[in-house]
Amino acid sequence: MSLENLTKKFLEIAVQSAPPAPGPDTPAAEPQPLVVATQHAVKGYDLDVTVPPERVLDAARIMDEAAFMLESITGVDWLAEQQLEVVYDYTCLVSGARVTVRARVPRATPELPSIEALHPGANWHEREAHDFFGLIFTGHPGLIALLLPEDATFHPLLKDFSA
Amino acid sequence: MTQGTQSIHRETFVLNLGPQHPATHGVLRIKLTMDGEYIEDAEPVIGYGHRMQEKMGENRSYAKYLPNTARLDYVAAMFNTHGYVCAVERLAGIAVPERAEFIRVITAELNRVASHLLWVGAFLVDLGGFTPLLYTFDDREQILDLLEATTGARLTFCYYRFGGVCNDIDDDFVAGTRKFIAHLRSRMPMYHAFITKNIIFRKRCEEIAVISAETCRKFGATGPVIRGSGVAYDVRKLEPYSVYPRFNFNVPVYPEGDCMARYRVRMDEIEESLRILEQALDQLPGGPVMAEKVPRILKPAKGDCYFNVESARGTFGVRLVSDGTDKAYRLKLRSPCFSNLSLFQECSRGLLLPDALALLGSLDLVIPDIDR
Amino acid sequence: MIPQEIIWEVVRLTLYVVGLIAFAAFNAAYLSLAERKVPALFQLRYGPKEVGPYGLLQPVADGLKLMSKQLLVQDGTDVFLFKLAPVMVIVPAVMCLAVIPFSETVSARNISLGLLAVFSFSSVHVLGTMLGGWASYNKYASIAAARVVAQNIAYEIPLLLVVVALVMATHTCNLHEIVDQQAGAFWHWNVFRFQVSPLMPVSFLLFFICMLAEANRAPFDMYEAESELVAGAFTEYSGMGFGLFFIAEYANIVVGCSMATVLFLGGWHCPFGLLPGLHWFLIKLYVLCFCVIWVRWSFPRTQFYTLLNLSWKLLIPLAFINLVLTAVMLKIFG
Amino acid sequence: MWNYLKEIWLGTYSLMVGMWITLRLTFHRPVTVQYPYQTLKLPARFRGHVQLPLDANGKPKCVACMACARACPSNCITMEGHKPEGATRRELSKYTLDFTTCSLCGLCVESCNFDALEFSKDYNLASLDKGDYVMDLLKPAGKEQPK
Repeated sequence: MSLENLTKKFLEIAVQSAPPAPGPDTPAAEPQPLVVATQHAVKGYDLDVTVPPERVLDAARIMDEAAFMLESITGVDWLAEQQLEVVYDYTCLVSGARVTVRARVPRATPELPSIEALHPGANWHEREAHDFFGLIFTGHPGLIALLLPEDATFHPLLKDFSA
Repeated sequence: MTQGTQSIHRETFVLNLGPQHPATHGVLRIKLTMDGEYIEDAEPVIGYGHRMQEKMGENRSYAKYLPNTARLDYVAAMFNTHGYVCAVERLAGIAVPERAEFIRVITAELNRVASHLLWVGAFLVDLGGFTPLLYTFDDREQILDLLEATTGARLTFCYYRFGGVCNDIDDDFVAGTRKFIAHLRSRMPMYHAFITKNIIFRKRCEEIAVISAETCRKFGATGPVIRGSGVAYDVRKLEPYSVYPRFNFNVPVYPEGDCMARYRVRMDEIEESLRILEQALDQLPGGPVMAEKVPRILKPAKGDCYFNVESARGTFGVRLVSDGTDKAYRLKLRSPCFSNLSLFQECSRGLLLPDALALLGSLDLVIPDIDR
Repeated sequence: MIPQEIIWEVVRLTLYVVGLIAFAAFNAAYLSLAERKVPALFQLRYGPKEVGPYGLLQPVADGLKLMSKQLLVQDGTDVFLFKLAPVMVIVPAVMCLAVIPFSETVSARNISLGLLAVFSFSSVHVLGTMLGGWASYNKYASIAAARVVAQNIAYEIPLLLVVVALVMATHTCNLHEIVDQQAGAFWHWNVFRFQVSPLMPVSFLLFFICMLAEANRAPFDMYEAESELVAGAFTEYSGMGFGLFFIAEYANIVVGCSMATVLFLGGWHCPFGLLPGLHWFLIKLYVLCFCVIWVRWSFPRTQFYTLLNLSWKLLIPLAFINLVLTAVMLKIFG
Repeated sequence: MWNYLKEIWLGTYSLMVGMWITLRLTFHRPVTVQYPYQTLKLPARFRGHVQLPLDANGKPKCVACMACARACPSNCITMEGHKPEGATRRELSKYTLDFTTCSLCGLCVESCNFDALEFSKDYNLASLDKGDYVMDLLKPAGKEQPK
């Protein structure tokens, strides 16, 4: 599964997800699935895909069909743009190619679908992202605290978190 | 659970394995729902050793966070520092001199051999045999002495710096390593005769807790766990970094996927690492060990990068997002044991308690690496 | 008036019983020291050296420590059974010792059914261990209790089959006579009586393995599997409760090894026929104890179902073959 | 049936080999060091807690430039310097190391340009009171230095 037809598949997601109506309140520009091929040596990954949050499940399906493995889910808190970015790192077990899928979610409503059904490994990663950023993964079987104590209501990795 | 017993009303009870238990190698609790001695469901509860390493990464400068990386997977500490240092170098664009790259590979492979030796001893103790632990620790002690003579520390080395290593290796380190390679090679036949061929060990490990390649891929298990299930995924080969392409070594893969396969992968990896060490010592170039002008306060360019390293337990990945200041904006540490343990719930269903402990031991977990 | 010799007999017996209990306690102490010194030999280290010269007073220190600890009884346990279990484990072991002929003159009671007495007593300690595990209201202990019963049943049968085959050859259950038949040099020992059955050394090995499993030792220590069941049946015991289990374990080893010596290795007879006596019995006993410790520190623990399969599918058929072979050989050679 | 017997024979043979190996290793010399009576020689680069070496005329070479205090990841070094009038360079007046938080990483020793800091070979530091670990490095080391 070479990178070219992966790129084609990702671009298809762009067509299906034509924005219903550019809502007045979408702060940033409509996030098209930017598919950028990057050099592995410089950036550490070969394909950088930006996907609107609701298409995350389709991206995971493409990756699953291409026999990629989910390495990790990273949350990044962009306080300036009031957005939470979720970065999915996939790696191919055969060719060592690496694909990064990014999705941006407004800080006020940090919801995006869970990919636990396709990649059960994401179960713990999503629970950890929920712990640290307050991201809510809809459809996740048990979104309880993983590393923080059960009754923790704070999310430490948010930039505006003060101990 | 045989079909015959389905009809009888079976009462299950919850057994807490840990957090203080001799077989968990650290503070890990597993809530086992047991039916007699068979495990119906095993839910690992982690977080007892959580120190919020990633927040520390954000409020300390790059250089000040360096000692913390050795406290992640302290049994193979070189790999964590190697991953972190290379990620920062990739972002800041620092070139590392040849000799420093070789020294990094040599010390990392020595640490891998030490980590696997510790694992073999601890795995045998989990299965009830106590004597091999003493023999493997005796061999591992020689590595620790070698590394202590060069880096100053025995377990949490803080030896790598951005742009190289902090001090050079001397001749008796090289001579000591060559002597150690010869010594360990002479000990391996004894280990194989004493452990691998032992009928009780083979009965404890063969066809026990088989993990399929698909489960490994689905759960993101890497390292000896996935190589024990038949997938030749090794970061040193697929995404070559540092000077690994210059050495020829092969990646041991066993298709069975049971505890024995994972044990064999690690034993062969010890021999492969010895081969790498030999070649690295032969091709060791001269020259400086530190890049010339590395700024004391490092301010890498804005942007993010990902770097992963083949640690003793799997791929240890560092995703670094920097915003130009001297502190990382976001530092994500992808720990191998985190994903390796996540498949325990799936794979231990229906196992007996001793077999589940053999599976837990064969995953080679270091709990602080999971909790971070 | 009680006749004179009965009084003497009672005095002699009480002295013997006191001596045997001391022997069991002494063995428990110094076998536990051997349990730490001998593996130190295998594992390139020294073993305890601090307490007393070469660590010889270490068992005394351990004993005092155990006695000084308080025996905690959890609430929810069945206190009577909890306290009864250690006693039920140690008493049969000591009673077996009473019947074993240590030498020509040194043996508590020379009863004609000595063999039967030993094996009937030694099956009681299973009940004690199970009671201890069940009564201590701890999940790990109850798993261990269930395991210990299954293990001992599985290994009682081949043990007795081997002994039955032997009794067919010796025509007597009196341990003294069995040893007397093996007088003379070592080729008179039962281990090498090939005219009885060519499988004699194999049956000795079988007896040794079953004795290991009976005493829950070595690769079969299912009931005290540290890495799985924390401390198995005596997780909840502390202080002398644990101490009694400890002494009983070593007493069982001593009983097993001395039975192996009496039945197979010619009791107090010297391998070359000169000056038999108590010392030869003790030498053989402690050589076998060394083997028990040696086996323990060379192998990992078996799984539970492999252990049971080993007995039902391998040891019992082997014991039956040995039995049939002995019958055939006795028929032919008379 | 045949390979069942063969497996039994190979199994018992492997057990015998295992026991022979343990017996053979009894004749090796023990490798353990009896710690209180024998101690190992520490390598030159061993990283004990930090200390201030004295120069020719018995004063620490430190010029109180606070480089090490800034470089320390866990801020264990607190120091004060003063400049006695008539002297060319600054003097140290207080230098305490909080050894409870030190992670022995060596960044302070590397950051010092006057090589006024070095690692001591002091490893047996057991003590009952936590206060002992806030070490005042200016005081001459009371304890004799183990080799």
